[in-house]
Amino acid sequence: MRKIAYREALREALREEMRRDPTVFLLGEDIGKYWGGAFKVTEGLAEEFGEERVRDTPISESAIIGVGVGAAITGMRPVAEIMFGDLTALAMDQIANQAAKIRYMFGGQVKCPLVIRTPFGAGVNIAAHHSQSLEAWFMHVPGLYVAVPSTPYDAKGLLKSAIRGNNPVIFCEHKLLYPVEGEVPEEQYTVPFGVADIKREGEDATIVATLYMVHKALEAAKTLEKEGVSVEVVDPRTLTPLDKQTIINSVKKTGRIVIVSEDCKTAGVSAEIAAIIAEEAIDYLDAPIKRVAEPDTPIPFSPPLEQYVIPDEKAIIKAVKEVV
Amino acid sequence: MRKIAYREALREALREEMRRDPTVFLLGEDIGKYWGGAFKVTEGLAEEFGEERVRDTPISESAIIGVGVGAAITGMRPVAEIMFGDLTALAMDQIANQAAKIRYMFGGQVKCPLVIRTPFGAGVNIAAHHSQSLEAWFMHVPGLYVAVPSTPYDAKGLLKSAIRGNNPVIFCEHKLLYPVEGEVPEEQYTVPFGVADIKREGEDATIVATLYMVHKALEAAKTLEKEGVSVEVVDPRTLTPLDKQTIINSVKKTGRIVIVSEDCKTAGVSAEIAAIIAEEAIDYLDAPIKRVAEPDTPIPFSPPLEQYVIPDEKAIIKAVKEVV
Amino acid sequence: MLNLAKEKLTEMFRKMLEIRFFEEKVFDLYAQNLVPGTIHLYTGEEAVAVGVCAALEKTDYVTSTHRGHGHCIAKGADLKRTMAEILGKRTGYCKGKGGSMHIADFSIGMLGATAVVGAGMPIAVGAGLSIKLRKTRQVVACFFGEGASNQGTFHEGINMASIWRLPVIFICENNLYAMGTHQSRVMNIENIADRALAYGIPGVIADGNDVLAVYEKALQAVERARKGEGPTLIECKTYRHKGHSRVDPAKYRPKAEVEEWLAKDPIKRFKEKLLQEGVLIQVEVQKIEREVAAEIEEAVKYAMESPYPAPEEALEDVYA
Amino acid sequence: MLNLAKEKLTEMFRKMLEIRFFEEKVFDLYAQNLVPGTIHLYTGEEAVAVGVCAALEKTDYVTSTHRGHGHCIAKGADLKRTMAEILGKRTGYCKGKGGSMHIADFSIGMLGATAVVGAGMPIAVGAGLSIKLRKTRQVVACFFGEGASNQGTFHEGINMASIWRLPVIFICENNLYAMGTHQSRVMNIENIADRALAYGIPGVIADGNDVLAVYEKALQAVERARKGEGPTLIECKTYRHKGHSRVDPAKYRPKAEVEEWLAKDPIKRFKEKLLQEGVLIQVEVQKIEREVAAEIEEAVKYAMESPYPAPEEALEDVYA
Ligand SMILES: Cc1ncc(C[n+]2csc(CCOP(=O)(O)OP(=O)(O)O)c2C)c(N)n1
Ligand SMILES: Cc1ncc(C[n+]2csc(CCOP(=O)(O)OP(=O)(O)O)c2C)c(N)n1
Ligand SMILES: [Mg+2]
Ligand SMILES: [Mg+2]
Repeated sequence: MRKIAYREALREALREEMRRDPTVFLLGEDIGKYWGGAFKVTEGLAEEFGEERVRDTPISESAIIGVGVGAAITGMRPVAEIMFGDLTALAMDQIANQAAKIRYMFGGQVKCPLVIRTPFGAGVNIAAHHSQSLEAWFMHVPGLYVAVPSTPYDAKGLLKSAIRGNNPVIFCEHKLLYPVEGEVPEEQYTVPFGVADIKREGEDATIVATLYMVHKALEAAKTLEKEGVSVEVVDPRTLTPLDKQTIINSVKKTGRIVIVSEDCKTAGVSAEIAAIIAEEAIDYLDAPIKRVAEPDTPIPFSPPLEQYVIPDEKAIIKAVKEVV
Repeated sequence: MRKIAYREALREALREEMRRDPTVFLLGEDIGKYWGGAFKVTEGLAEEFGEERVRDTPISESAIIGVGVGAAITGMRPVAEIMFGDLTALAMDQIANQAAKIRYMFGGQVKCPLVIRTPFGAGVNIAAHHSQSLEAWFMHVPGLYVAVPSTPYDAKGLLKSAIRGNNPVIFCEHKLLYPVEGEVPEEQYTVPFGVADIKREGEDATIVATLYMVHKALEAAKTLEKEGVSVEVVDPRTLTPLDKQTIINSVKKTGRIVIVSEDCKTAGVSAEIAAIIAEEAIDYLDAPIKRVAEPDTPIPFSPPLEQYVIPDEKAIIKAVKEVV
Repeated sequence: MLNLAKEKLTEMFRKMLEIRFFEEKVFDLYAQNLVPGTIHLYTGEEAVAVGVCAALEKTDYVTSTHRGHGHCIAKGADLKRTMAEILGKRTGYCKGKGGSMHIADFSIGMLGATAVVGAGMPIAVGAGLSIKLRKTRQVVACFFGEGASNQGTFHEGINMASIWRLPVIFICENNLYAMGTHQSRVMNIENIADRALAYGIPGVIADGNDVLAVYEKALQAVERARKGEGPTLIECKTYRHKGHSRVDPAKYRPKAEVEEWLAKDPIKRFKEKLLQEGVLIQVEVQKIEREVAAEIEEAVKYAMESPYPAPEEALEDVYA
Repeated sequence: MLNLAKEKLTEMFRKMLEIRFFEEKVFDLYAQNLVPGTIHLYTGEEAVAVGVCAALEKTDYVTSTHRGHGHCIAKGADLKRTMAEILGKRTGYCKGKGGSMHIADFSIGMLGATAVVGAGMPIAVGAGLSIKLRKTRQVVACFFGEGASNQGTFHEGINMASIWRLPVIFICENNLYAMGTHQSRVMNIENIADRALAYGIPGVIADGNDVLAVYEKALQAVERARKGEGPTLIECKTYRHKGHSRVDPAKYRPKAEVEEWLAKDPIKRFKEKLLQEGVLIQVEVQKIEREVAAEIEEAVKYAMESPYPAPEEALEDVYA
């Protein structure tokens, strides 16, 4: 099968959906023909669809999302880009109080099919304001869906589902994934929300990982295999809805779980997954649950500091060894 | 000992600290002499300290916090009030990206002693935009402290510690607690951060609860006692720093834990506490961990709906019975 | 403006009365402890919502605020379902999930009220963008208070509407106070309308207690919007008769000021004008008043007799 | 303005050169892959930071942005520690935790740069409030781009500074672009200075490539601020010589426009003026240029030779 980069897979999803449905449009800072998006995801789309549908905005994150909400509840399917995930903090009211709650507050009268694309993640030395992973904030907001694709295939399929769906979605991308290539079929497809993907089967321990951490988990699994430890890697692909069953089934099989997540450990993604296991599958466990995550610090700038805080293969291997 | 309301305890803390330290000042919407704060916490303080130090602001939540940051890093000790906890979403960048990170980003050059007081919690039928409990968002932000006082005594002592401390604090109050009375000594005292309080001792199960849920947990414990179940109620008092040891020690003793938190269940406060136990104290458990929290919905307006989503004594009793 | 059709003028008068009587009833019910939560009454500001909505068509949109009952009624919402929502009933517009601060009726273009001050502004702009992209001739009227004009969303929202020439009419209901805070204490300018200069759009001032004055300005703005010439900011100078919410006695307002404004009661003024100019005669006015009072009674009865939602309904409507 | 003391003028010239040479060196180092992350050079805008900071005293404050090297240097930051920070070294101002977008030096009133566009504005206002409450005679200069003027924080921040008459000078560095976005595409007005009207404060325009013009406007604003008369918004029209960041070739800018602005190079202009007016003679200029170049070399050497922080230091400085 042909291989394309994550960035291109996203662009294909946008292009296909824009061709299919005239109500789909994009808005965000510098996503248009003068720049093509800070990470070039939208490159070429303004040329094809025009500046009305690939709409550059002022630097006004809160209004970008608010405008998305207003358009979504009046018949459009906006895809908003927030240039860096850290900047969702500026739009948190529009995301969590307006987009997520508008259907509920109004008793189900309206749907809000707004997709918010944004890149999270550290690793390129751009420090505390451009490197966070904030998925957990959004998991805590009922009314939102949260997608966390780790491969080009998932990125394309999930983005298409997000755009076609009828709910607001925080579509979390990862800076380091944009150039990563993977198999993506030529023919159209979608990936459903709420269905985890077992990225690697194994017997001795389960690793649940998301986004860039899936790749580190897979590397760790390879290394561990050589040492005789067989690891299953489960990628939830969406955090809301979360496919608990696939995770629990894996734990039933392996009796061990390590949760790997790039966000700060406390009250992060890994906490929720750990809590689910502790509530619903504790009897299958043969060892404590382990979380591998960033320590509770902002992301530092200098390369040795930044590398120190990002969970790596070594940390994952160490955690797995502690439980098997 | 004399009894005063939670609201008055907070006011006393503010008054004592403002008398003690001229750098302490208050800012927020309608906190001054024309209103005294939406929940009347600051009533009378403008009269004593003047409008310069009890400063009414425009409706500009983001700037209220930003101004607090700017004042805090230049020698003042601002106490900002955000009228409703839900509205912290408007100031999330200033809270999480600026206040929390400014010390770290600048390599420890500066401290940011900013206290942000805000009421969370449901129960007074003011619907989805005025009723949330969002403590978990802030637990996930390194650089912030998070206080969650459940009694007038703790409220006063923790607020004084918050103001004297050198870090930004989200000081979470609860709407239903304001009129609740409790013993508060006449003489000055502080309550340290990071020290849990065992609000009731017991042998058979541990309940960890915060804010208004502490009171519901205590009621549940009383009822359970009559049925022969002895429950220990641990109140962490601050979520960051979190006194893990006291919680773990209690679990060592009882072998059972129910975590009660008013926020939405997924990725909430109870998830983190459950994860800590699952990582560090799983061997002491004789039953699965239980979380009692709000379901993953916005807070509805109508009384029967709202009462349905708020965790109540019955739900706590049911959870305890499931584990003992 | 009195050369408008009698029908139109009568309808405007009737709507103003509906709002007034409705709000007085809500106040009564509140005093009897029958309204859960809080309420923000529109009494005294009727000319604004009615003047603006009279310039709109049914398919046009409005966005509303915590003080939203008047916007709903003026846009044509059903009184029964509005009252039922305020009482938290199953038959309310939002099945009891929204309450006083969150009423919407998408069937009449009422896109709903947000209780986060200022948060409706970018949402209105988004509806305007949607109109432009869908190429309909709709317009959006976005209501907000003078207090809201200090929020970042005001700035970001109006700027976007301006650069994209969107069909949005920004209606600032300047009632001088945001809770207990007088305008002069939170902004260094006299007229919110002047803020329009920062976005390169027209800013106009209307006597917010004169329904025809509001109507006239709104109509001009609507025409401009429909022609694709972009947004207008209209500041309506008005006053709320009651406190900010619930039990607020509004002691922060000087007595003379209150009296001055009560004397400018928009309904009294409009009624007098209609009578003076012979548009309506006294018996017609009385008939309308009786009819509206009866309508409101009916709405109250409907709302009171309606059931509460079943508790488990709390779990519905989170996702589509 | 040339009646300023020679010493002052020379110092301004020297600072501008420091910034220029510093940035050119950063660009070189970046090209050699020695600068981690991204960079936003100040080249071309030197007259703004230097003109403003020349009007400040050491105890005054500045707040800065992602494009902050120039603000640091103009306010008197140590070149060595600034360069070391940009290279991520232990000896940098922030021990390597901040990098190019987050440099601060509290000892000289440089309150630091935020990389969230516009976020520094309320922080500057808070510093202004602190000055007022502590009753010192300090002022704050708050730098931000024209792109940032569309953020809600601009609106909320300036409004608060105005109502409280705080000693804050808002310096809009209007370099016409925010990344690839020309001002005309994101606002419907010509001059950011006009936005001052929305807050009831003076808004003035300065030629941002003329250091003395900037200095003059800044000095007036500083005087006003020190007298307790409140904030001023100064828009400095300028241009960045390079792309927005890193490898941006800035193809979105018309060639003629770039050339026009390069011809208005603030350093060239100031140098010519100083020579023409006989403030400096050629050999003096050359001496300064040599000295500054040597200083920068020294800074680079210092930074290059400095150690990286130990990895575990990442865990320090989270809490005080
Ligand atoms: C963002 C936000 N801040 C504060 C509040 C609390 N609050 C509710 S209404 C109100 C005053 C609003 O004033 P204005 O915009 O003038 O509208 P008015 O009530 O006068 O109609 C405030 C402060 C809120 N709901 N949302
Ligand atoms: C809130 C926010 N939005 C977007 C970005 C990404 N970004 C960084 S610099 C920049 C352009 C800023 O333009 P301007 O304010 O004019 O400053 P200039 O770069 O021209 O000096 C953008 C969009 C950011 N860092 N913060
Ligand atoms: Mg008002
Ligand atoms: Mg710019």
